[in-house]
Amino acid sequence: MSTPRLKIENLFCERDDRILFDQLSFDVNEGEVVQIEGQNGSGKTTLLRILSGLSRHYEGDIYWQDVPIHSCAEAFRESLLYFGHQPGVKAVLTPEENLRWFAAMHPTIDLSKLDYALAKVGLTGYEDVPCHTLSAGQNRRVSLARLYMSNAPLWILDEPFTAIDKKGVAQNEALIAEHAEQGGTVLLTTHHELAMGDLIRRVNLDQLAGTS
Amino acid sequence: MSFETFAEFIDMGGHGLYVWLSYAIALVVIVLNIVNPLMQKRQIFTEQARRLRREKQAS
Amino acid sequence: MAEKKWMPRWFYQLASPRWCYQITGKLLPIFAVAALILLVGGTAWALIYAPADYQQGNSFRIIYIHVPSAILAQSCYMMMAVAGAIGLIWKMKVADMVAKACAPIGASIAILALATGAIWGKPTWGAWWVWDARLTSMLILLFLYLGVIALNSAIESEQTAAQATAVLALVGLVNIPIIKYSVDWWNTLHQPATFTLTERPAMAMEMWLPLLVMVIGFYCFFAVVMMLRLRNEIIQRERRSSWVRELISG
Amino acid sequence: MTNHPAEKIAVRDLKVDGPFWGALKRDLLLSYRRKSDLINPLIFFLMVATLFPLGVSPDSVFLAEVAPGVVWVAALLATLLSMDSLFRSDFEDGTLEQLLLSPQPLFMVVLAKVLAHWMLTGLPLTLMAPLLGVMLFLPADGMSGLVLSLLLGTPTLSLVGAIGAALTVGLRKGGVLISLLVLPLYIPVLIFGTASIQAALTGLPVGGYMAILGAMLALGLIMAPLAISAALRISVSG
Repeated sequence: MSTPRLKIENLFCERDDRILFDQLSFDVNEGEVVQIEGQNGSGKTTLLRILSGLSRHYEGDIYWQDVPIHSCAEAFRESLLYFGHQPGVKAVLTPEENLRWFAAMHPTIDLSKLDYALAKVGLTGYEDVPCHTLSAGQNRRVSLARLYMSNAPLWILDEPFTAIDKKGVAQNEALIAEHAEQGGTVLLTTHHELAMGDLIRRVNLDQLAGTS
Repeated sequence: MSFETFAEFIDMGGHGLYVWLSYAIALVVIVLNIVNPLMQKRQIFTEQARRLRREKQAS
Repeated sequence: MAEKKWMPRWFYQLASPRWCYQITGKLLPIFAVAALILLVGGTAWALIYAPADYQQGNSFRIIYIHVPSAILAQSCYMMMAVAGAIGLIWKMKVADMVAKACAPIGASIAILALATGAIWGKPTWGAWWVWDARLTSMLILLFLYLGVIALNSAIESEQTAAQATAVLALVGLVNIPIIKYSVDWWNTLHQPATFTLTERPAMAMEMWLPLLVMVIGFYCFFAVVMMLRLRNEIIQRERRSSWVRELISG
Repeated sequence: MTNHPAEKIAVRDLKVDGPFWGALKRDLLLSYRRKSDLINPLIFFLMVATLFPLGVSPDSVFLAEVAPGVVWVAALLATLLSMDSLFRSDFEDGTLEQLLLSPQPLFMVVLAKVLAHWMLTGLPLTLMAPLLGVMLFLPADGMSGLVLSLLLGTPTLSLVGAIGAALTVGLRKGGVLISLLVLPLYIPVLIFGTASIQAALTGLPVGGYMAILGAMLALGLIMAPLAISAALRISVSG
């Protein structure tokens, strides 16, 4: 068996006097889509922030292709695309300018797919409009356009479908499935019922918290 | 011994106010520095003891 | 973790809050007695037996408070920054706690140094406050302390607060020599060289010895207060561990 | 994923910027779109300088004497005023997270952001300083010293201030706190900045002062981005 892409071992995290998870261990392999489940406040976002390397308030080990992520930080960030609570879109810039900046910061973003990505998220014709004139959903679409341009193997998506309509959700699900088929890895949280069915593996934080 | 009488000692050659004021402030700072953590300790202990009792009742 | 392997054994133990609590419990009385003896003895020596200065008379006796507190305030900042750095690099909880305990002590000692400096200035210079280089540097040091304390209390998460203040303390540590140099230089530019409070050719032995006793006494006092605060901090942060629970209920 | 319209790509230049240039360009563009951010520190600078004749004395001899100090203190406060927004809006809309997750060296990106900040505050302040000098009756001999010292000193102010901004970016009431953290660290720059103007006024050589200001800037360029990067990671992690 090959080594898992992302290996989480004995993760422990507490916040505000509350243990969010203890002895949390799981592997994520190539071609897998893992959905993190749990009630509000169960630590889904915290877990994704820890796994992306943003938050370092944890104990335990996280390995990226068998190397601890803190000792291969740059290589790990190069393989990662993170979609957080805030879309990370500058309101006074246009969608195109925002995506250009992303491409400058993240070499895995393929800028030549810019028009294709904007068309896919339904923003053709809005390239030159400042983002503050767009709706909340459209702003999130600007951020989602990154997925269509990304060559990063690991996607960590925190509530990617918030404020996105049904058609958009279906499209993005298809994109996630395609990414997994091509050997990518996806970790996500969402309140939507996903249609992908058996493709998804679920990790439930509520059950895990109960075992400690 | 630098002083002949006690009054001289208090007077400090006319600089009594300054010398004694300095030493008094030093004493205050030292005492406060010791009293403050001790009070804090008492507070932490009572608080935690109360919490433990509450947890015991709850379980 | 592999990166800790080259550390000596005491380093691991120091990293354990429980061990730290126990060892400070043993050391505390020793330092407390030492501080008491040195400070009481040193004060008596300074006030009664040390000779008066031929220039400044008896107001010179303030030096036995002013100089030790000034030295201690500076050392305390250094200790805070170094402890913060250790906490930042090796994620050692106890080092974070030491750094946090240092700030209020250092600030109060800096205030003491400033107050005694000002009081001493009145008979020496005829004014409560003079923009003397040393006093100004001490005032800026106090500002640095206040910044650290303000930042620490503004951040809610203990871990983030410890790391952020460690960075600030380190930045301050790099800056202290620059500040000191620039203030010294500024002082010589703006004031004709008046005689400073503490710089003198050579101090007579009978004046110098009590000063040494007081300096050591102040360090012992610092150790005592430091340990008191550190122990509080340990209890506070380890409140959910079983040994603290036993300690409190027992 | 290859079915994108190829003809459209030919129209646009899709060259990817490097991290330094990309970050610099974006921050300049952002300020260009929100011009008030650009002008407010300058107005503040002007107002503070106006307060001194009103508050103390309009006497030209007195003003000439305090002018170096007043201009420098005003420049320092104006820089400080603009510091809070350096990382805050990025933090609020999530772009700071994306920045920290970038594989690009954070050192360069941070340096670019500080450079952009300086180009938009420090540089205009420096260019505006002679106007204040005239208002405060600063003799013409001092002007070159004024402009040169500000030119070398304000980048250091931006660099050091950015450390404070990075440390307080996650806090709601960061503004006042920054001043508390950063002002003591500004003192050496203030001392040598004003001293160089005094020297220029009295006809003494200013080379030494400029060398010291330059040395402080060099030290800041090396050390500050490290501290800013560390502080940003800590603040976002919290």
